[in-house]
Amino acid sequence: MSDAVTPAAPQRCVLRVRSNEPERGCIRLVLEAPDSWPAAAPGQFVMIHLSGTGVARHDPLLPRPMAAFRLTGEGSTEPDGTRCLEVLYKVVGRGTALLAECQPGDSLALVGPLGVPFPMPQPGEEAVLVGGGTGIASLFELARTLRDAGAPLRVLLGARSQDDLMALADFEALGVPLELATDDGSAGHHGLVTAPLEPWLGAGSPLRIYACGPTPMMVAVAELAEKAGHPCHLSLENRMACGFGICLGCAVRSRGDALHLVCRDGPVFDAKELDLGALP
Amino acid sequence: MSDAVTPAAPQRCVLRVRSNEPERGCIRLVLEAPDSWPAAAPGQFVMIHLSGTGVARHDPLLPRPMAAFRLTGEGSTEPDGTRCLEVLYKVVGRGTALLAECQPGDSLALVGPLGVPFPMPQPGEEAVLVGGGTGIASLFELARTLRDAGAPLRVLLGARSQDDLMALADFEALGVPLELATDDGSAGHHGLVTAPLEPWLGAGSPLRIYACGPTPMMVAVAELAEKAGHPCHLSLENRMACGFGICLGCAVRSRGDALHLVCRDGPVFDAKELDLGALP
Amino acid sequence: MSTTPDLSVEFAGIPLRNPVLTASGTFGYGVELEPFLDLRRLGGFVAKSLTLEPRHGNPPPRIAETPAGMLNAISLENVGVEAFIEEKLPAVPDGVPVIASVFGTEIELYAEVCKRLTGVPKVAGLEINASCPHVKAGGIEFGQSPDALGRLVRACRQATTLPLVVKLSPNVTSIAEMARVCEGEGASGIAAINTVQALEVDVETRRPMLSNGLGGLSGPAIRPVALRMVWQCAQAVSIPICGVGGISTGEDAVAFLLCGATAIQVGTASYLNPAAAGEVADGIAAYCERHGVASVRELIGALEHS
Amino acid sequence: MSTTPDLSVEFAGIPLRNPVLTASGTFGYGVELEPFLDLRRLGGFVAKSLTLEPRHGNPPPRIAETPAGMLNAISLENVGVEAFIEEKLPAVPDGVPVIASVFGTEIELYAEVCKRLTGVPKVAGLEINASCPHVKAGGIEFGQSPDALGRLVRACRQATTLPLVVKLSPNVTSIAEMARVCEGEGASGIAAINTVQALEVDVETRRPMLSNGLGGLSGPAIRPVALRMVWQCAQAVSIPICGVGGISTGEDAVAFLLCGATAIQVGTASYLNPAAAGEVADGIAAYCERHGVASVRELIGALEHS
Ligand SMILES: Cc1cc2nc3c(=O)[nH]c(=O)nc-3n(C[C@H](O)[C@H](O)[C@H](O)COP(=O)(O)OP(=O)(O)OC[C@H]3O[C@@H](n4cnc5c(N)ncnc54)[C@H](O)[C@@H]3O)c2cc1C
Ligand SMILES: Cc1cc2nc3c(=O)[nH]c(=O)nc-3n(C[C@H](O)[C@H](O)[C@H](O)COP(=O)(O)OP(=O)(O)OC[C@H]3O[C@@H](n4cnc5c(N)ncnc54)[C@H](O)[C@@H]3O)c2cc1C
Ligand SMILES: Cc1cc2nc3c(=O)[nH]c(=O)nc-3n(C[C@H](O)[C@H](O)[C@H](O)COP(=O)(O)O)c2cc1C
Ligand SMILES: Cc1cc2nc3c(=O)[nH]c(=O)nc-3n(C[C@H](O)[C@H](O)[C@H](O)COP(=O)(O)O)c2cc1C
Ligand code: FES
Ligand code: FES
Repeated sequence: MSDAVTPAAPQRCVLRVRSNEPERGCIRLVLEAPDSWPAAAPGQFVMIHLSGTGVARHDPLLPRPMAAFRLTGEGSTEPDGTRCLEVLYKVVGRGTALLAECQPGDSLALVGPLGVPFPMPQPGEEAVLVGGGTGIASLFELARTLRDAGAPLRVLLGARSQDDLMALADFEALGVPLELATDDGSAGHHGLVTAPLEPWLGAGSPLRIYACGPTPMMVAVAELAEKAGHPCHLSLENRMACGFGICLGCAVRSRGDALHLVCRDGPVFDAKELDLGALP
Repeated sequence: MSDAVTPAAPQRCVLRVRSNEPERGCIRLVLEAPDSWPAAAPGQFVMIHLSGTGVARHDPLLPRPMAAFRLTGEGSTEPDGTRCLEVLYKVVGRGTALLAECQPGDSLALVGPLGVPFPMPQPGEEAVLVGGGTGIASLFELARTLRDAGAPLRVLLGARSQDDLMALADFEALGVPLELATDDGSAGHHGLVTAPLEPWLGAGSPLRIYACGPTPMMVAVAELAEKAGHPCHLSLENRMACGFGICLGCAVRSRGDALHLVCRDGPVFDAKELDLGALP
Repeated sequence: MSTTPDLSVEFAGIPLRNPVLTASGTFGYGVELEPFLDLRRLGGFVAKSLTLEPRHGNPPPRIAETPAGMLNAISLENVGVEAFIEEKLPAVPDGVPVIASVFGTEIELYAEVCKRLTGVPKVAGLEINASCPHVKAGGIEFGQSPDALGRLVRACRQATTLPLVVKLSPNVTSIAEMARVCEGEGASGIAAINTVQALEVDVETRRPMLSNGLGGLSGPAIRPVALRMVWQCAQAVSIPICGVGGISTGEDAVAFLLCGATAIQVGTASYLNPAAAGEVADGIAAYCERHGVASVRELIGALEHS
Repeated sequence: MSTTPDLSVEFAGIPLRNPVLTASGTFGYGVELEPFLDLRRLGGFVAKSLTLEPRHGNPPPRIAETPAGMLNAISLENVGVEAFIEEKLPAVPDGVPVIASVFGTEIELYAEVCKRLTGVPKVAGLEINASCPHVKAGGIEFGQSPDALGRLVRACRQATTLPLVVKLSPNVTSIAEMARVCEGEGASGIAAINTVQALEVDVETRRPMLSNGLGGLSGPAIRPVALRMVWQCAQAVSIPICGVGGISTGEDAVAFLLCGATAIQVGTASYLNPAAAGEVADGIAAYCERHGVASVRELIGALEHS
């Protein structure tokens, strides 16, 4: 494998909700995607507008960014083979609580796919994917793409407890090497996901680290990776208003004190570019 | 019959939507009413809040007033005998368009029953109910109550065309004397609903007129009734913010230049009290 | 585990059971809400603004909906101060502090109403409505000119011994300056904000939605503006502040307390939910319990800001 | 039956295909929206405010959601006037009038930027941002003091021959007075309004939602306030007015035209729907067709009001 996929041009589209059911660690939103809806590259996201598509409501006003978890369809997991976009989310505030109220048959306006995808590993590198919390959703397409390409990878997932481990069954179904860590020890290592990461870092073989999750976790992963001299890519989850580079609301500071837009220059960044101490 | 029913104290309650289906001239919203939900007296209304009952949305902000069309249940028309509040409405703007998007299983917050009901006819008086447009909904409970009491009544309903005649089947099922008028002549008299009214006014027997509908129709009815010397009650449909007398938003001017609140002193008024020229 | 939090505060010298009052003009004369809400769950209530003589207000339409807000131009319709004292006050349950709101088209008329209300049982304080944005002669000038506001507060201060709260208009360049004027003239407290002057148009009829043309914007839409102004007043003066504007939950109320308000008022929210003010009080208590706050007074001005 | 309505207007001497511009700071430098919207469907676009030197703006968080609105404190981050001319302008399609927005922390810096932009191809006019509410030194003073505003407009007027639009702050007691000052100093037009100064608090962390503390409120929540201010400006001056604030549909835009605006700007709505400005233009056309309006110019100031 080598370079990143060239991402498709983003679109605005109204998608029908097929299902929106709670499962382990998250709610799985399945949206029926028209054929024109572009496939997202690993690490890309969509903006989901929460105010319906019929009569406009102005509250809540802003759309919410969500990783494009997976596009099914061509080789779909849906029983009837419909092309579907899946999004996995946790209820953390008002917007996600409203999303959870959506019923099959409702329509949602989406803009996407957006953002710069994960760069692929260089030949000879092993990919190590480290996910925590809702960040797990951003890593699945990367894992699937690498697996399909036969590239070496391993996946480490962390959460508060085993009930919080979103997408676990999906990763298991991929059949990739998988290690877990939970704060309460209910699944895998007892403690932070950095614990199972450390042994690999020093193993000597060239690695490329990909991390998405809570800021403290990403900072810890980035620091370990830097110390061990492995390239490391972080996918950030900032508050966003637009998602496509016009509000400048999602800026993060780089080490050279420049500002980058998470939605346009990211969400995936080389950890070395970022001022880790200034992440929100 | 003599005096009006003493209205029940209003409540705020969350009701489940059982169905919300378009039919001739309107949409019929059927809400499951808990046993504690008070029966409305003829002419009373409810305030329906449109922003859901889960996560609060602030847009649209204000509830909408709607006649309590009918409470089924004890002797219900619902197949399973559930106690249900029915509301019949037309989509005229944003609020009613959002109401039309409600699905079975959704919940709506209601305040009611509110307002002063229709006074009953005096012994010896025949009731003449004149309804137009959405005003038809406000008259059904009055017709039913009078029919059940064996009181003499006749009902005149007007609309643009026969497809706009809401609640027609309900009135027909009551088996009361019914005359229709449509602007396009597609049902009943060709023209205004005042045309079939006029012959009765001069017939010599004591009448009591009840009207609800567009302002020009009510003004015309009130003027005819006054000329013929019959008491006349109008049910007004003003914009409202609260529905229970605290915002003073729904004021109308009386002939003596006093102001009355439609929600608290009405919606039913003696036509003689109102400054008909100042109705909104 | 946690004991019940202490919600009591003292606002402008008036002891309140909890920081939740109702906003003038949005709670009638206190009794209309009885079927829905026991007034004794609240800190107190502010009555509809009173003038010396009864007032009729504007012809309909007087209200319109806007995104997350509403416009009104009721224009201070009220029963007049005499009828309030004779007919409305007796119905208010005992033990509920009443703050009477005072309005006039001239300074002398304000002072007259203040005098008349002084010593009347149940009236715990006065709120000077210096800020009604849609009365053509009157409030707007007092509320928008520091000089006129100063003269108004001085006259009212001399007319009464009751706690004197001044309710400010948001339609000014610097609300802090207006608050300082009030403090300088001996006001006991500030209420901020009244409605924001606004206009809504019906494009089908090409007319304003309100008969009056302009109206006052209230509701959640203005909450962040009210919060900013309360914070600015709190930085500017040391008399207590009552926060008003778009409050509909306990969390909304807590935000105002953190910004420096000692008490808050629930307005428009009562229209959508007649029990709103009671639910706001419950919500503040729940917040305190969740965060281990023993007394709501710990929250006042506790915003952390670099 | 009906012929296609004529949507063209002339604003501040700039001929526009239709009255729809995009608001400064909400449309990037014009090219970011290309996947969603052909710029040639619009009357033109107003670019992000430019300063003489590039500016970084505030640390995150810079935005927060409010009821029917949002807060921002981007603090005028921009590439600087040189980079705009060299790197951004060339990418704008031909035939789309560009209005460059100008900002500075001192009057001389504003004038410098105006000079630099004069004569640059594609730049059809300048908009002076006299109204950024969250830059500590700068905009707020110019926009809130008639004297300072007068001096600013005079200096800019002398620095350029281009049409000069002044964008006003809503955070003032009388926007009509500010508009008159601009007209007196030779401004070609007024844009109203910029964001309303506001504050939002996270009660869980007890901190403001924005790193900057205060921010500017935009979106549908402020539309009725913007509409009132446009109407007041239109009553006060005879130079043309561009309405800004919460516009997201053709009907919203028509309301501003009726209140006296010659053109309008779409801001926050583009964040939710990148094609919003195009849809607003289509919506105006549809309104005109539905109401038999041959030229959109018939709507300007056509509000019926007793
Ligand atoms: C590129 C990207 C991809 C994402 N993918 C996913 C995903 O696949 N699944 C998922 O569950 N979540 C994902 N998120 C996070 C998701 O956007 C937020 O959880 C959501 O916006 C919160 O909205 P809310 O209204 O429920 O919370 P709010 O009420 O807005 O906020 C609740 C809390 O969440 C914080 N918050 C608000 N917005 C964000 C945000 N964008 N990111 C993180 N915290 C936020 C607030 O500061 C607050 O503490 C992603 C974010 C980004 C930027
Ligand atoms: C006591 C009472 C009982 C009512 N009963 C019924 C009923 O049983 N069925 C029914 O369909 N309607 C009824 N109405 C009318 C109903 O309340 C309005 O149609 C509704 O509020 C319009 O809301 P909207 O958001 O769809 O329209 P908006 O967008 O608010 O307005 C659309 C148009 O309707 C007008 N309008 C707004 N509010 C009202 C109002 N309250 N009454 C009349 N016109 C209004 C507006 O001026 C505008 O022209 C009743 C009104 C009252 C006061
Ligand atoms: C219909 C209505 C009538 C009002 N009447 C008065 C009044 O008489 N006196 C007054 O000081 N404020 C009056 N107000 C303003 C409110 O007290 C309050 O300051 C404002 O509505 C903001 O608070 P809210 O957003 O919670 O409603 C009125 C507000 C509304 C909506
Ligand atoms: C994120 C953001 C950035 C903005 N940046 C600028 C700016 O650089 N210059 C300016 O004059 N106005 C700026 N504005 C204000 C808008 O141009 C507009 O006046 C305001 O948002 C109201 O319009 P709206 O409600 O349609 O967004 C900005 C607004 C937002 C939301
Ligand atoms: S979210 Fe708007 S620029 Fe990134
Ligand atoms: S609707 Fe509020 S007083 Fe009648």
